[in-house]
Amino acid sequence: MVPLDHVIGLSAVLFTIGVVGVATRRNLIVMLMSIELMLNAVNLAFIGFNRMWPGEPGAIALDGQVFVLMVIAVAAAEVAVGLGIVISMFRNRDSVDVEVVSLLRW
Amino acid sequence: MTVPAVLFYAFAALAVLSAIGMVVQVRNTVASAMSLVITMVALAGIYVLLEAHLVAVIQIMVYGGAIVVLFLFVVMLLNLRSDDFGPARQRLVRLAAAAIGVFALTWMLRLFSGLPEAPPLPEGFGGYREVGIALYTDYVLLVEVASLLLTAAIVGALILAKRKID
Amino acid sequence: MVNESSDPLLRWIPLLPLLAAIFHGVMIGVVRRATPRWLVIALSCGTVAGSFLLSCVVFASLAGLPDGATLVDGLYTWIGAGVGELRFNAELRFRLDALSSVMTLVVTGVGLLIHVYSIGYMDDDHRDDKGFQRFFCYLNLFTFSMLMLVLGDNLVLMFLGWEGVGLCSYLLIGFWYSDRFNAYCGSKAFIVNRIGDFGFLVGIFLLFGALASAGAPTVDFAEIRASFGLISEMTVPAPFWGPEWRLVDLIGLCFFVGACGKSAQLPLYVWLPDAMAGPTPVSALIHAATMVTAGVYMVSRLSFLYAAAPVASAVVAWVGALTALFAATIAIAQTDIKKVLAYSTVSQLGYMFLAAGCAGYTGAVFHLVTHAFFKALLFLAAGSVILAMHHEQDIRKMGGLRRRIWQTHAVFLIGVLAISGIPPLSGFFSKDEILVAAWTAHVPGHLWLYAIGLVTAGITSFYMWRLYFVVFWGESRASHHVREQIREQPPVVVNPLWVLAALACLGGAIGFPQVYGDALGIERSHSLNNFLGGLFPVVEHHLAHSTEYAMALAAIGMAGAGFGIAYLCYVARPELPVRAAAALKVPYQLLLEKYYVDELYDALIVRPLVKLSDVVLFRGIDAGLIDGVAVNGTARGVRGLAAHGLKYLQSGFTQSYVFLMIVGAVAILGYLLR
Amino acid sequence: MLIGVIVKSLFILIVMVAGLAPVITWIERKQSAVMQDRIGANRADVGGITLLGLMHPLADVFKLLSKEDVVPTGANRIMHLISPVIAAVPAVIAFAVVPFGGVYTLGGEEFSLVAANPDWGLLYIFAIGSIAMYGTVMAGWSSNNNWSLLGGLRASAQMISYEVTMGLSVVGIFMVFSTLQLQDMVVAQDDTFRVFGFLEVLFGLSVPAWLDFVRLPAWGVFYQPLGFVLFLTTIMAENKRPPFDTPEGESEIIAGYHLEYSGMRFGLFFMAEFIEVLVIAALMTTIFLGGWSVPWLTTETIIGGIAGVFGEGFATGICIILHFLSFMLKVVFMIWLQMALRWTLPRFRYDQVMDLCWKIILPLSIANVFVTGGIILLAGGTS
Repeated sequence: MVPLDHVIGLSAVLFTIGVVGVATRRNLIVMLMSIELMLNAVNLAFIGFNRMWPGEPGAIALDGQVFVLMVIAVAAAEVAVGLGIVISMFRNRDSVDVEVVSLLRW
Repeated sequence: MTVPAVLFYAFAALAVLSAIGMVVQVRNTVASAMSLVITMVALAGIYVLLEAHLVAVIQIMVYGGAIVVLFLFVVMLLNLRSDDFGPARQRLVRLAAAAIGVFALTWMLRLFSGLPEAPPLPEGFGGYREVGIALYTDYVLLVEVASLLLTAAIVGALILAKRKID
Repeated sequence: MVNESSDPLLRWIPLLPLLAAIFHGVMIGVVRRATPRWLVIALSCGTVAGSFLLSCVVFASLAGLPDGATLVDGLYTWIGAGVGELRFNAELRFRLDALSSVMTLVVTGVGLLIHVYSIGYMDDDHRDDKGFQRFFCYLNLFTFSMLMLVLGDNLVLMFLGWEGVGLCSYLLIGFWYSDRFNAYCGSKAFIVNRIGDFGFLVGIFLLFGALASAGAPTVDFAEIRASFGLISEMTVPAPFWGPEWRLVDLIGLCFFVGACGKSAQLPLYVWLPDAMAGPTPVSALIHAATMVTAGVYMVSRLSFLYAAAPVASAVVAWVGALTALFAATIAIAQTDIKKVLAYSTVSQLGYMFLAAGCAGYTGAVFHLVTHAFFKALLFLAAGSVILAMHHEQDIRKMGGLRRRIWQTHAVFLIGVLAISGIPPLSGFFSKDEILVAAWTAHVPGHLWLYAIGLVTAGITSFYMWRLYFVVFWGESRASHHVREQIREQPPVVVNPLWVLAALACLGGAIGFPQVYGDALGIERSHSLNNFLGGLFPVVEHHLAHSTEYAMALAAIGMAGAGFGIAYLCYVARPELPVRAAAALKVPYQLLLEKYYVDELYDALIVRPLVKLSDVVLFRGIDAGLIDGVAVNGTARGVRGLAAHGLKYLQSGFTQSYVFLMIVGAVAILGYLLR
Repeated sequence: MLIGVIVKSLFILIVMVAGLAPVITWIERKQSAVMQDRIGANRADVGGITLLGLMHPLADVFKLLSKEDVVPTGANRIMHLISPVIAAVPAVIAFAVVPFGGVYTLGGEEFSLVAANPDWGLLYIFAIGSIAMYGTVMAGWSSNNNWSLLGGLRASAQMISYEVTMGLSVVGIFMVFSTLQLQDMVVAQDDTFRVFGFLEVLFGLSVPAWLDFVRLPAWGVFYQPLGFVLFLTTIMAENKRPPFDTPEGESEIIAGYHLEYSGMRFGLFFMAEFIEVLVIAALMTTIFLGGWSVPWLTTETIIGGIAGVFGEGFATGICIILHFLSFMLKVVFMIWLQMALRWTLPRFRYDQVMDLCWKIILPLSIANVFVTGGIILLAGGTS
């Protein structure tokens, strides 16, 4: 059977990679992608835990999977708006480098 | 080592490698996007192994098919050239991030070892029928809220990205 | 319970003046249009007259009842709270027994006369009707409150009346509020009364608390009297005064503080002289006849309590006596006609408390009644003198009015005779009764009390005659222009004076002492004593007729001495007082400045209090601590923190924000999964 | 179980992909020629035999193999090389789910002629479709050529939009057959229904007995006529077939994303396209035209009839052949339909394609869902 603790471990690894991606890369699009990756890691954890507690035959518990669907919906919304921002940023600054948009500071 | 376990490790390795590829890929963003797609597909494979069939398909269709294509669309539209890793100061941030990453990695792995073995599966666990029923009976409010969210996102994206026609 | 029969008429006695007051109030406040003068007069005087008639009717029916019976008229439960042991219910119920019927008669009787008098008095200086109506509204309100105080069946109603009269006195003293000094005097009267009322309240609470702890929580006088035995032995641990105080003494003292405030006794008398700032009818009604006597009524109403509290009674007696002497001495040197009468009132009240303290409650009430008559008479006469002299109150500018306003002169003379205690008039009998009570009292040092009483009687007659001679005899010292103007007042002013004069003369009859009664063959001559006898604890004192006669002669002697000296100084040798004043420079100045009591209070209490509240409370705590440290301090602190610390977090670089987020997340995760 | 799957997939690869796909190139040329009143390609011959031009596909293959494989400079080599494969492979593996035979019990052991029958069958097709999209997108981007970039952009936009409407238009079918598995759908379509039955069901009128005779095969197209039209349009658009082939619109952007491709990799793209045509035909038949079911003859009647005379085994064999033949006939018909559509309709302008998708097909498919839902509720449970 699929070793569940490794599943959660994998999700942790992916999440950390996502975090590192967001922290290090300066290209906004790659940061968005890393965030997508983090969301996917979370989805994996959800599915893993749901597989761990599927509920009795009578009452199947699918909370994890429903939640994953919701996360996907949210992720889609987030990407749509995120890329909207990227486009408008590119239009104003001709670059997607995060360092360029540092006007809002003390 | 049963077939699913082997498959799982294969997919896991693929996912991790492509994830790292995405993050490390500096020269061109489309390559990052491609590696992201590979991660998505790998994860979809793992979902199938974890008996979440509907979610796997949706993962491919939505994440793989739509979201990453959106990324590609934007990248191609904006015709971006590559960007470098930034000045030395960035190195500090990167190092710190890497350190945190490694620390979190080991620590979480240690924490989550020793989870119970997966219990037997109730019939029809991850199929589209049960998930559909769950979606539209217990979580119908969630679905409505999600639809509301998506509409808002569409409007938002439209306004943000629309060229100012004045 | 003592037998009582209900009489629905009782409620109308206080209700009538209230209705008139409400009508006036509505017309002034809400409708805001001036009502015709005749309607105002008709309403206010009519209602008080109605109350007076009702009082007489009720007095007659009470007299008919067997001894000790009372008339009761309960409307509804005013305050009903709790049940069983912890209940507190104050019924809105009127009770008419001998004492309260006498008081109602005095209040409504004298009140009616003063109402009539004030129609004339207030007429000239209030062309616009609103001031006129406002004055009568307050007067009616005052009459209502006084009747509530007197007819109230329980302590709470009495307190309601107590406060009502305090309020009305404030309103009426400060009637001409446009003049700042009047407003100041009004508020001074109100504040000093409030201090007294505080004592009164504490007394009520203590009494109720004691009764409740003894298992009979009640505020009704009858019930208190019935279950008084339960608490008479209770004691209160006195912190550093040695042995424990008897609770009853403490309650008596608290009530007496209330009485001092209201009836202007020694520590709290300062407001009465300044109360003269109000119109004269007000001084007559409130500060001579009715309100100031509330204290005496209260003490006599709670006579069973004071009888069982020797210490409290002693204090009452001594304070009364000292006040009498003290006020009398000040009155000697006063130059304002109303001030002299004010101090004389304080002094006479001192007498009443002296009697009450010596368990001569009937004497106190008798003197209260007679005093109401001749003091109201004196004030109203002074009022007509002032009117005649066009609002001139300084007696040094008066003189020689005998010929010009002979009616006022005659009436004033009767008043002076009564107050100085010349035999046939009422003053002599009531004052004599008090001196007898002082002589036979069980209070420690009662002989000294008698001596003070006697001396004060002498001083009283001296300053009254001085006033009389200075104002009416000799040449008129008024300015030429004023001198022509002096004319007698219209009948509406003078007639009530004649009525009062008659009352002052015949007042003595209602309390004709038994000792003379026997001599003249009238067996139950002291009708007042017989009437009130049942209410008060009877103190057995057997006095040989000879001593009584001797004391009477002594009193007459002192009165005559006072007359003689006054005649000598102000008629025979007018320069004598001037030389005396020059010779005794310091004491004269002391008297003139009223022993600097006001300045003393000002220095000791008012100024430090103001300074305390300003410097310590306001600047120190409010501005300094709360505003300074707490409010502005925190604001400055937050601004500082933000400027020097938090600002640098907003670096503008997304990377640093992400980094902080990660650190935060890891920290939380670390904490959660530790 | 594994052997069965291998046999079936080999069968699909050989018959369907290797066999039929090249023929489709011929069909297209021939049919378009006939439609345009010309003879079409018939020159290629092997030793004189031209077989009406059937040799041409073979000739094409050899031609493309011999062509030089050019990779433009500055292009992203790896992506440029991989993209045709990513475009072609999904088309091929889409057949796994298509049933080309019924469910038979032979010697006590039951087997169904479909390579794989996961319970989310049809969704598999959509998933594969969205992966195929990357082939075109990568091709467009990696060939370092503006026109191909534009072609790639258009392709991705078009495919994303049509993926949505493709999903929605087929929901009607899901509701009617209340399953996603294609094999179950075909089994459900394998009988007939009374035409005038709907009067009885919807309006509660009593239908005279003799009218029962008029029956139609219970095919998806009769249940979901609108669904059939919508699904056909969306899936052709998804496949970038001519009416919607703006991505490689010759007139505007030359050859679109596969501009810089030559030789066998260009062949791969073409082969992918034609396999897609086949997939579309197979899908349409399975969902709407009753798949392998013979029109008025259900499996039981066939096996029952023949088994009585020649025995069970033989009967099932005959039945399998019959089913496979009916399936192939329908597929050919659908191919013909697509070719006809291709050569009659002019190419849509790019914005028209988008409008058609979002403003016409989407509302229609949603309406279709509601109407179907209403009818199902009225009919009281799935019929």
